[in-house]
Amino acid sequence: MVEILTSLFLVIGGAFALIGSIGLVRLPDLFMRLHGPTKATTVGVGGILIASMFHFSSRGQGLSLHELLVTLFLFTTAPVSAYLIARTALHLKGKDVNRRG
Amino acid sequence: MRRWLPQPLLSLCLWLVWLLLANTVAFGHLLLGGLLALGLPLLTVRFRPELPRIRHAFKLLRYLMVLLFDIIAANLVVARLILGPAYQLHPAFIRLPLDLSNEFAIVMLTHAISLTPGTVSADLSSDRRTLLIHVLDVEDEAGLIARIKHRYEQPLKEIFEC
Amino acid sequence: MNLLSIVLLPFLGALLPSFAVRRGRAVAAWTAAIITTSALLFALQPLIAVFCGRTTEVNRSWLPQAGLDFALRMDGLAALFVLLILGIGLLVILYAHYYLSEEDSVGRFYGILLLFMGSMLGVVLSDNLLQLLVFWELTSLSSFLLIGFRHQSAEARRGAVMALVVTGAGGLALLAGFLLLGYLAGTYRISVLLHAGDLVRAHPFYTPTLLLILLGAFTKSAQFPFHFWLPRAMAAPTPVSAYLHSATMVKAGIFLLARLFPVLAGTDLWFFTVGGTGLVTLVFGAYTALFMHDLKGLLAYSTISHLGLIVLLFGIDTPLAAVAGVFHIINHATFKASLFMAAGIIEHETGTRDMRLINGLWQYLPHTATLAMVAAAAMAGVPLLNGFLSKEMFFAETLHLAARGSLRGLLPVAATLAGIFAVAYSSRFIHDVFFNGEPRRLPKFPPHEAPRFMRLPVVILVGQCLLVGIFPTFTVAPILALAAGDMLNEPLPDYSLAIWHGFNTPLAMSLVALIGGILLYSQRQWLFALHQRVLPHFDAHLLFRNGMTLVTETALAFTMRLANGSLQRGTALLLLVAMVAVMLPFLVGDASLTGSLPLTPVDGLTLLGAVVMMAAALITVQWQRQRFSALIALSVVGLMVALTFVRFSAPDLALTQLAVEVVTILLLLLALFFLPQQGLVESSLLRRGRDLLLALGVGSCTGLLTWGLLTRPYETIAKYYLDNSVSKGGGANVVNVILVDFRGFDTLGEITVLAIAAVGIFVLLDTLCLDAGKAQEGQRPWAAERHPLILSQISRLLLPLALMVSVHLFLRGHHAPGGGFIAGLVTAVALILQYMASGIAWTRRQWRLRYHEVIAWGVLIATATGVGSWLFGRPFLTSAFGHFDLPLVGELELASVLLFDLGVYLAVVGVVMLILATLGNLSQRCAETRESV
Amino acid sequence: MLSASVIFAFGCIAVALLLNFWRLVFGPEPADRILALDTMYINTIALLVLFGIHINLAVFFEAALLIALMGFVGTVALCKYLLRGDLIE
Amino acid sequence: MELLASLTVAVLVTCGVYLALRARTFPVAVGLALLSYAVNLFLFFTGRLASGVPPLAGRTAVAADPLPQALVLTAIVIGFGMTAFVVILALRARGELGNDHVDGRGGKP
Amino acid sequence: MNHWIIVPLLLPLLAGMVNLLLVRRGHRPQRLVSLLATVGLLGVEIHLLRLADTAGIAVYRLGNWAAPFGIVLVLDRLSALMLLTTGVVALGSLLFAINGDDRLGPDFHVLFPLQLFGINGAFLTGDLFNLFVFFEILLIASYCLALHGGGPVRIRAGLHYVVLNLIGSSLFLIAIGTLYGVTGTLNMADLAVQVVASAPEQATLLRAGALLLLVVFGLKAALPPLHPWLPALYSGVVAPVAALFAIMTKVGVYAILRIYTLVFSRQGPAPDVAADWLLPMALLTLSVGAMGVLASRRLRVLVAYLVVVSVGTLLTGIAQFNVKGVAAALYYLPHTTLVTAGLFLLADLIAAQRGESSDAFSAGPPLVQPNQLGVLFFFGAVAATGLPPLSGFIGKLLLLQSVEPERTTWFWGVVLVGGLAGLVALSRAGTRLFWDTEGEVVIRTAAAGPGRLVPVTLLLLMIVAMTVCAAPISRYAEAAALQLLTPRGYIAAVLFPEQQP
Ligand code: NA
Ligand code: NA
Repeated sequence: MVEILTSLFLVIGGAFALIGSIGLVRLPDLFMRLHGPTKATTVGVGGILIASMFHFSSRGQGLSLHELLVTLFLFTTAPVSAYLIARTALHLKGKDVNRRG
Repeated sequence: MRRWLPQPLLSLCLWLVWLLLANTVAFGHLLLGGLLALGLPLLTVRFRPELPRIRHAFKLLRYLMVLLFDIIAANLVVARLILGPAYQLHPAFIRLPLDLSNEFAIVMLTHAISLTPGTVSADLSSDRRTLLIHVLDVEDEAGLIARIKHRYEQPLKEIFEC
Repeated sequence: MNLLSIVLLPFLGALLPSFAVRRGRAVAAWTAAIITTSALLFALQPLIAVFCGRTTEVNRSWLPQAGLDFALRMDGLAALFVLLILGIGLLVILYAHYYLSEEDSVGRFYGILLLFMGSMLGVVLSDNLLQLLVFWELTSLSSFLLIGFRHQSAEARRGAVMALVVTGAGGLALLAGFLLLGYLAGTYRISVLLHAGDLVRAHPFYTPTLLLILLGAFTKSAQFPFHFWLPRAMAAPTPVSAYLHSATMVKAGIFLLARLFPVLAGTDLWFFTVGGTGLVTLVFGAYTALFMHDLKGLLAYSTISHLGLIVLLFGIDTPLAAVAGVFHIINHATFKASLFMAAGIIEHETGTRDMRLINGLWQYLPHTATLAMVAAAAMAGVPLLNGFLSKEMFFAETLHLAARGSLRGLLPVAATLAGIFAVAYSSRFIHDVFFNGEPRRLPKFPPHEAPRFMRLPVVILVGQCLLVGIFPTFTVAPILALAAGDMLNEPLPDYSLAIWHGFNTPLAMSLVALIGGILLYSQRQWLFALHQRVLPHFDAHLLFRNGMTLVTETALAFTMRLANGSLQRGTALLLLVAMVAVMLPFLVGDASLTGSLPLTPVDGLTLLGAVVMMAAALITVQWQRQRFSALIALSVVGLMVALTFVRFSAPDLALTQLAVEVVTILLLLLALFFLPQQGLVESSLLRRGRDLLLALGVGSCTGLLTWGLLTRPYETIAKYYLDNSVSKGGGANVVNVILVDFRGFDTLGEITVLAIAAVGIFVLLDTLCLDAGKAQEGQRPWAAERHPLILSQISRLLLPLALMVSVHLFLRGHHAPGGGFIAGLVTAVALILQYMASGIAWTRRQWRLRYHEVIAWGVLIATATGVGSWLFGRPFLTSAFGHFDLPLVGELELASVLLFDLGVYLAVVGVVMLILATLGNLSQRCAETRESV
Repeated sequence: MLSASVIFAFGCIAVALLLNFWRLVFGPEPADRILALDTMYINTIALLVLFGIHINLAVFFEAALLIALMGFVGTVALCKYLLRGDLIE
Repeated sequence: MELLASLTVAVLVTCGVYLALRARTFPVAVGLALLSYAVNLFLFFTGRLASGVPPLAGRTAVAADPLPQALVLTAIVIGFGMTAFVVILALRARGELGNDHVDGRGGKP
Repeated sequence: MNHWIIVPLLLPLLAGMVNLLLVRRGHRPQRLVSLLATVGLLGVEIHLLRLADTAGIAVYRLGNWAAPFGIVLVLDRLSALMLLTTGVVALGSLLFAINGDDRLGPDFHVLFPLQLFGINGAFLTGDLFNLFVFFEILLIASYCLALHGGGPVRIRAGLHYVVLNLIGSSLFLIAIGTLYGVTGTLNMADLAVQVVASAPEQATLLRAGALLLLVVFGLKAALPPLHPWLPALYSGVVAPVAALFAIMTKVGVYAILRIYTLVFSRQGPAPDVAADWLLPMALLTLSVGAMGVLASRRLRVLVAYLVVVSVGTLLTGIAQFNVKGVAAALYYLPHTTLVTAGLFLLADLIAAQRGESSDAFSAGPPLVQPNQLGVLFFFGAVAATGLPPLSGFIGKLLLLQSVEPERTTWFWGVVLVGGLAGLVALSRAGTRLFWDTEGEVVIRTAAAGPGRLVPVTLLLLMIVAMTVCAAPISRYAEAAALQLLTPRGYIAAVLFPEQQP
C-alpha cells in the first residue's frame, strides 16, 4: 500500500517537475515561462518529497515528516523568486509598473 | 506574557519546525524545540515581519484549504496549457487594484496569486495600491479580477481585519 | 699573548680617535700614534725572540670544523713586515696630522687607518690560511674606506669601488685557492703547510691552486693586467697613498708570494706565470710612469713597476733572487713612502699635482726638494742609496739566469730597459718638479715650506735610504737575513751586501740604465709626442669600466626580461613548470599510469551531471566577457560539484559546497558592481592559443593523475577513523569527528585562515572608495525600488526559520551531516538575506554585532577548548564526551568538541558577515564620504 | 514497482535538468537564465531526494533544505543585481 | 566512471587555468574559483569512487574513505577565504590603479 | 608530553585574537600584547632549542591521537633552529614597527602574531596536510601584511603574489592528493615508511607528486623562473614586514629540506627524486639572484634580490644531501635571514633621510645620520656579501668546504662569482647612498631615533654573535644535519614512541 502510494507520488512528482521544465523551454516569452517553475515544478518536487516521506516512514523507524519542511519552504519562496524574476524582466524591458503608472 | 512570548503563533510554528527538523517527538527534542521556539523569536524579535493580529483562525484555516485545492488545480491547468499548443494562449498583464492595507496581507495575496492557476504576481506599485499580474491565458479579464478579489483578497481582509 | 695584542690593539682602538677628536685634532692623532706605539711595544718581545732565532706562536680555536683557527705566528718574514707596517704607520700618522685639512673628519680617518693597520698586521702574522684570508679581505675593505675617504669627489668614489672590486675578486679567487691548498696539504696551518711543498706540487690540482692564489696575489699587488686600480686609488689622501702603496696594501700580495714560496715555487709554471707577470709589469709600469703628468700617477706607475720587479725576482725562483726580492721590499717601502709624502707636501703647498704646472719648486721648498731628490735617486737606483743595492742584485740574478744557458737571455735586456725608464721617470720627477723654469698658474702661489714635523717623517725615511745604501751590513742585514731565511724555509745562500762588487756586468747594466735614462729624459719632447700619437695605448682601466658596464647592462636586460612585471607570464610559467613536473615521471623510465583496479560502469544520471558540469565550465569560459552570465554558469558548476559529492557519498561536502558556492556568488556579484560589466577581447589569437594549450596541458596532467589514482588500489589509514569514530571520538559522522577531533588542529588553522582573510578584507575595503556609477555608464538606470516589500517580508519570516535550521545542523553535526561550519554559513546567509532584502541601515538598526569580536571569540573559544585539555593533563585539543541520564529528558550527550564547534560556528558567521557586510557597505560609505567632502 | 517509479522519476528529473540547462545556455535574457538556474536548483532537490530513496539512506534531507535556501538566496541576489546593481544598500 | 571522473577534473582544471591566464582581474578570480572547485574534486577522488556509502558509522557495512572528505572540507573553506580575498584585492586594485588589468596597465574598461 | 612544544603556536594565535578584540582600543594595548607575545615566544624558542639539542626528537600528539591518525608536532633540531631564527627576526621587526609603521592600518598587530603562528606551525607540524594549512595561514597573513599601508605599488605586487600563490596552493593540494591516493596516509613519518615500502608501479605517481611539491616549495622559496614576485613584493612592502618576510622564503627552503630528507629519501621506488634537480636549480637561483643584485637601481630591490641569492646559496648546501652541505646551509640560514631582515629595515631608514631620492642609487642629499647608518650599512653589506670576518664568510666557507674539490668547478665558481656580484653591487650602492651627496640635509626630522636604530643594530649584532660563536652553532648545525639525514630517528619518534628510551 505504502509502496503504491510512494510510487504514485514519485510518478506524479517526476511528471510535474518535467512538465514545469518543458514549459520553461517551450513557452515563447519569459513571463509565460515563469508559470512552469512556480507551479508545476514546486508541486513536482513536493510530490517527490511526499513520496520520500512515505518511503522513510514505512521503514519502522517512526514517522519521517521532515520532508514537509522542504515543501513548505519551497511554497514560501517560489512566489518570491518568481516575483523578483518578473520584476527583473520588466525592469530590463523598461516596463516597471511604477514608471508606467 | 508579551515580553517573553511576543509572537505565540511564530513560536508555535518554530516549535513544529523543530520537531520536523529533528524528525522525532522524543521528550528531549520537545523540550529543546520549545526552548528554541521561545528563544529564537526573542533573539530575532526586531527582525520579525510586521505580522498583523489574526482575528479569525478558523477563516485562516479555510483559506488555506481553498488555496491548497487551487494549487493542485492550478497545476493541472498549467500542465494542460504547457503541453497544449502554445499559439492558442493569450498571455496578458493585468492590473489588480488592491484593497488590502496590511503589508503582510499583501504579501500573502501575491503568494496566493502566484501559486494559483495561470497567474503570477509580477510587480507591486510603490504605493501598494496596484498589483501587476501576468496571466498565461486570459479570456475574461474582469472576471479574473473578481475571482481573485472574492476568493483570496476578501478572506484575507477578514482574517487580518484590515 | 703579545702577538694577539699587536693585532687586536688597532682594531680595538679604531673607535677611539672618533671620540678623541672631540678634544681636538691633535688628540686624535696622538691617540692613533699611541695605539700604534703600543702595538710596537707589544711587538718588541716577539721581535727579540725572532732575532734570537725563535718564533712566537698563538693559537686560539675559532671554528675547528672548518679548519679556521685564530693562529698567529711571528717569524723573520712576519717580523720584517710588522716593523714596516708599524714603523711607516707611525710616520704616516704624524704626517697625516699636518696633511689633513679642517674639513676632513680626522677621527674617522685615524679610525679606518688603524683598522687597516690591524688588518695588515693580521695578514702578515697569520698562521692559518683561512684566517689570513679574513685579514686579507679586511685590508681590502678598510682600504676601500681610505681611498674613498674624500667621498665628495667622484674620482675617489670610483677609485674606491674599483680597488675593492678588483682586490675583492682576487680575494675570492684566493679563497678558492686556499681551500684547494688546504685540501691538498690536509691542513690550513701555514707553519705545517710550509713543509708540504712536494706533496702540493705533485698533485694534479697544483695548477688550479697556484693560479687561483696568484690571481689573489697579483690583483692585490697590482700586477699587469690587474694594475689599473692602483693609479685610480691615488684619489685617496696622500698619507693613505704613502701607506698603502709603499709598505702595506700592495705588499700584501708580495708577502703572500713570499709566505707560500716554499710550497708553491719551484715549478716551471711558477717561473713562467710569476716571472712573466713580474717582467711585463716591471717594463710596462716603468714605461707608463714616464708619461704621467700627475705627480702621484708617476709614483703609482713606478710602484707598479717596482712591484713587478719584486714579483719577477720571486718568479726567478732562486734563493738569491728571493733575498733580492725581500731586500727590495724594504727599500721600496722606504723610498716610495718618502716620495709620496713629498708629493703630498707639494700638492698641499701648490694645490695641484700636475707636473706641467709645477716647476722650479727648488726655490720655494728647498728642504722638501732635497729630500725628494734623494728619495727619487734611490728609486732610480743611484749608488750609495738603498735602491741601488737591491737593483744591482736584481740585475745579477737576471744575468745568473741567462748564464744558465736557457732561452731566457731576454731577461737582462728587459731589466736594463726597465732600469732606463726608471731613471728617466725619476729624472722627470726631479727635474720637472723642482727645476724646469718657473711655476705656471698654480692654484696656490707662492708655495711655502711645509711645517717641520710634517717633513720629519720624510727625513727619517730618506735617512734610512741613505743609511741602508751606505752601511747595508750594519743596518738592514740582520732582518733581511731573518726574513729571507724564513721566507725560503731553508738555509740562505751566500750573498754580500757590499756597495762595491768590482766592475761587473750588473754594474755595467746600472750604468747603462743611468746614462740611458738621463738621455731618454733629455729627449722627452719627441718621445712624448711619439707616445701620444703613435704608440698604442693599452688602458686596462677603460677595459675594466666597459666590462663592468657591459656586465651591469647585461644583468639589467636579463633581469628585466625575467621579471617584466607581467602576472600573466608569471602564472603561465608556474603552470608550465608544474605541468613539466607532473609529466616528467611519465616520460622517463618504466612509467605506469593505469592501475589494476577494475573500472566501474557509468550510469546515465552521473553522465548527465558530468556533462552538465563540464558544459557549464566551458560556458563560463565562453561567457567570460559577459561577466554576469559567467557567474550564472559558475553557479551551475558549483551546484554540479555539490551533486557529485552527494553521488559519491559525501553529504557533508555537499552541504558545505552548496553554502560556500552561494556565498562565493554573492561575493562576486557584490564585487562585480564595482568592476566593468563587460570584458573586451584583448589578447591576440596567438596568446589565446598558447593559453589554451597550456590550460589543456595542465588539465590533462590533472586528469591523468586522477585516472592513475582512481584505477589503483591503496591502503589507507581511514579504517582507523571508521572503526574508532564512535568509540573514541563519540560521533557517528566520521568526517565531522575527523574535523573536530582527529584532525581538529586543521580546523583551528582553517578558521584562523578565514579570520585573517576577513580582517585583511576589512582593511582593504575600509579605506577604499570606488566609483561604481562609472562602470554603469551608458546603461539603463537602476530600478527605483530598493527593497521590494514581498522580499523583505518573506526574508524576515525566514530568519528565525533559518536560525532553527542552523541550530539543528550544528547540534547533529557530530552524528549526521552538518556541523558548526555549515551551521555558521546558514546563519550568515540568512543574515545576509536580511541585508539584501531590507538594507544595511534597517538591519543595523535591528541587530548591531561587532563581527570582529565575533570572529575573535570564535577562534578563542575553539582554542580555549583545546587548552582546556591541559587541565586534565592531556595534550592540546584532546576531546572528552559523556552520556548523562537526566530525569524526563532521557539520555543527554555532551562532548567537548561541541564547544570547539561552537567556536567554528562563531568564527564562520563573523567572517562571512564581516566580508559581505563590509563589501555591501562600500557604496554607501563612499557616497557618505563624498558628500562630507 | 518502487524501483521502476524511481527510475521513471529519475528520468523525468534528468530530462528536466537538461531542459533547464538548455534554457540557461540559450537565455536569451539574463532573467531567463536566472529562472533556469532557479528551476535547476528546485529540480536538484527532487534529484537528491530521489537518490536518497534509491540508496535507501535518509541523509539528504539537510542537503535538500540547504539547496532550497541557497537557491532562493542565489536567485534573490542575481535579481537584485540586475535590478539595483548593489546587492546590499 | 573513472574515466568520466578524470575527464571532469581535466575539463574543470582546463577552464580554470584558461581563465586564470586572462588579463583582467574578474575572469582571473572566476578562474581561480573554478580551479579550486576542480582541485577539491580531485582531492575528493583520491578517496576513490564510492556509491551510496557515506561515512556515517553504523549506517552501512562499508563506508567511503572519510579522510579525503575531511581534507576537501578544509580545502573548500580555505579556498573560499582565498577567493574572497583575491576578489576584494581586485576591487582594491581597481581603486588604486584605476583599471582592472592584472598588471594595473591602463586599458579601456 | 611536553606542552612547551605547542606554545610557539598558541601564544601568537592568542595574541592575534586578543588584538582583534582590542582593535577599537587603539595601538597601545595591541603593541603591548604583540611585544609580550614576541618576547615570550623568543624565550620559549630558546628553551625549545636547548631541549631539541639535548633531549632528542620530541613529539606532541594533538588531541592525544597517535600518529599517523592524528596530527603531531615534531620538534627536532631543525625545527627548533627555524623557530628561534623566526623569533629573533620577529622581535627585530616588531620593535621597528612599533615606531609608527604599525599605525598605517588597524590590523598590523592582529596579523603580525598570526603570521608567526603560520610560520611556526609550518616548522613544527609533522603532517603534510597540516603543513598545507599552515602554509595557507602564513600566506593569507602575508597577503594582508604585504598590503599594509596600501598604495598602487604594493597593491599591484600584492595582487600578483596572491594570484600566484593561490595557484600554488592548488598545486600543493594536487600533490598532497596524489601522495595520499598512493600511500593512504598524510603523516610525514608514515609517508616516509609507505614511500619506501611502496610497489614499483607506484613510483611514477610518487615521483609526480614529489616533483609537484618541489614546484610548490620552489614558488615559496622563489626559485627561478618562479622568482619575479619576490623582488616586486619585498621591495615595496613596509620595512618591518619586509624584514619579517626574510624568513618566508626560508619556509620554502625548510619544506624542501624536510620533505626530501624525510619522505623522499634515498630508499624506495622514488629515490633522490629532487636531488638531481636541486643543485642545478640552486646554482641557477644564485646566478639569477646575482644578476638581479647587479641590475638593481634601488636598495630595497637589491636587498630583495639578495634574498633570492641567499635562497640559492642555501640550496647549494642542501642539494648535496650530505652532513657537511646541510650543516653549512643550516649555519648560513639564520645568518642570511638576519642580515636581509636588518638590511630591509636599514634601507627604510636610509630612504627616509634622502627625501626625493629615497633609496635610489642616484646622487642625493646627505643623510641626517651618515655615521650611524653608514656603520650599520657597512656591517650589513659585509655580512651579506659573505666577506670576512662576519658569519656570511663562515657560512660560505663551510659551504665551499662541503663540496669535494673534485666536483667543484661550477659550484665554487657560481658561489664565488655570486659573492662578487654582491660585492660590486653593494659597494656601488654604498658609495652612491652615503658618499655621492650634494646640497644640504633635507629632512632633519627623518633622523632615526633609538627605537628604530636599536632593532637594526640588534639584528646585526646577532651576526656578530653568530661569528664569534661559530663553533657551537656549526656544531649544532652538524648535529641537525645528521638528524635530518638519518630519518630513522624521526620516524621512530613519531610512529613508535613507546620504543623510545
Ligand atoms: Na496564480
Ligand atoms: Na551595497
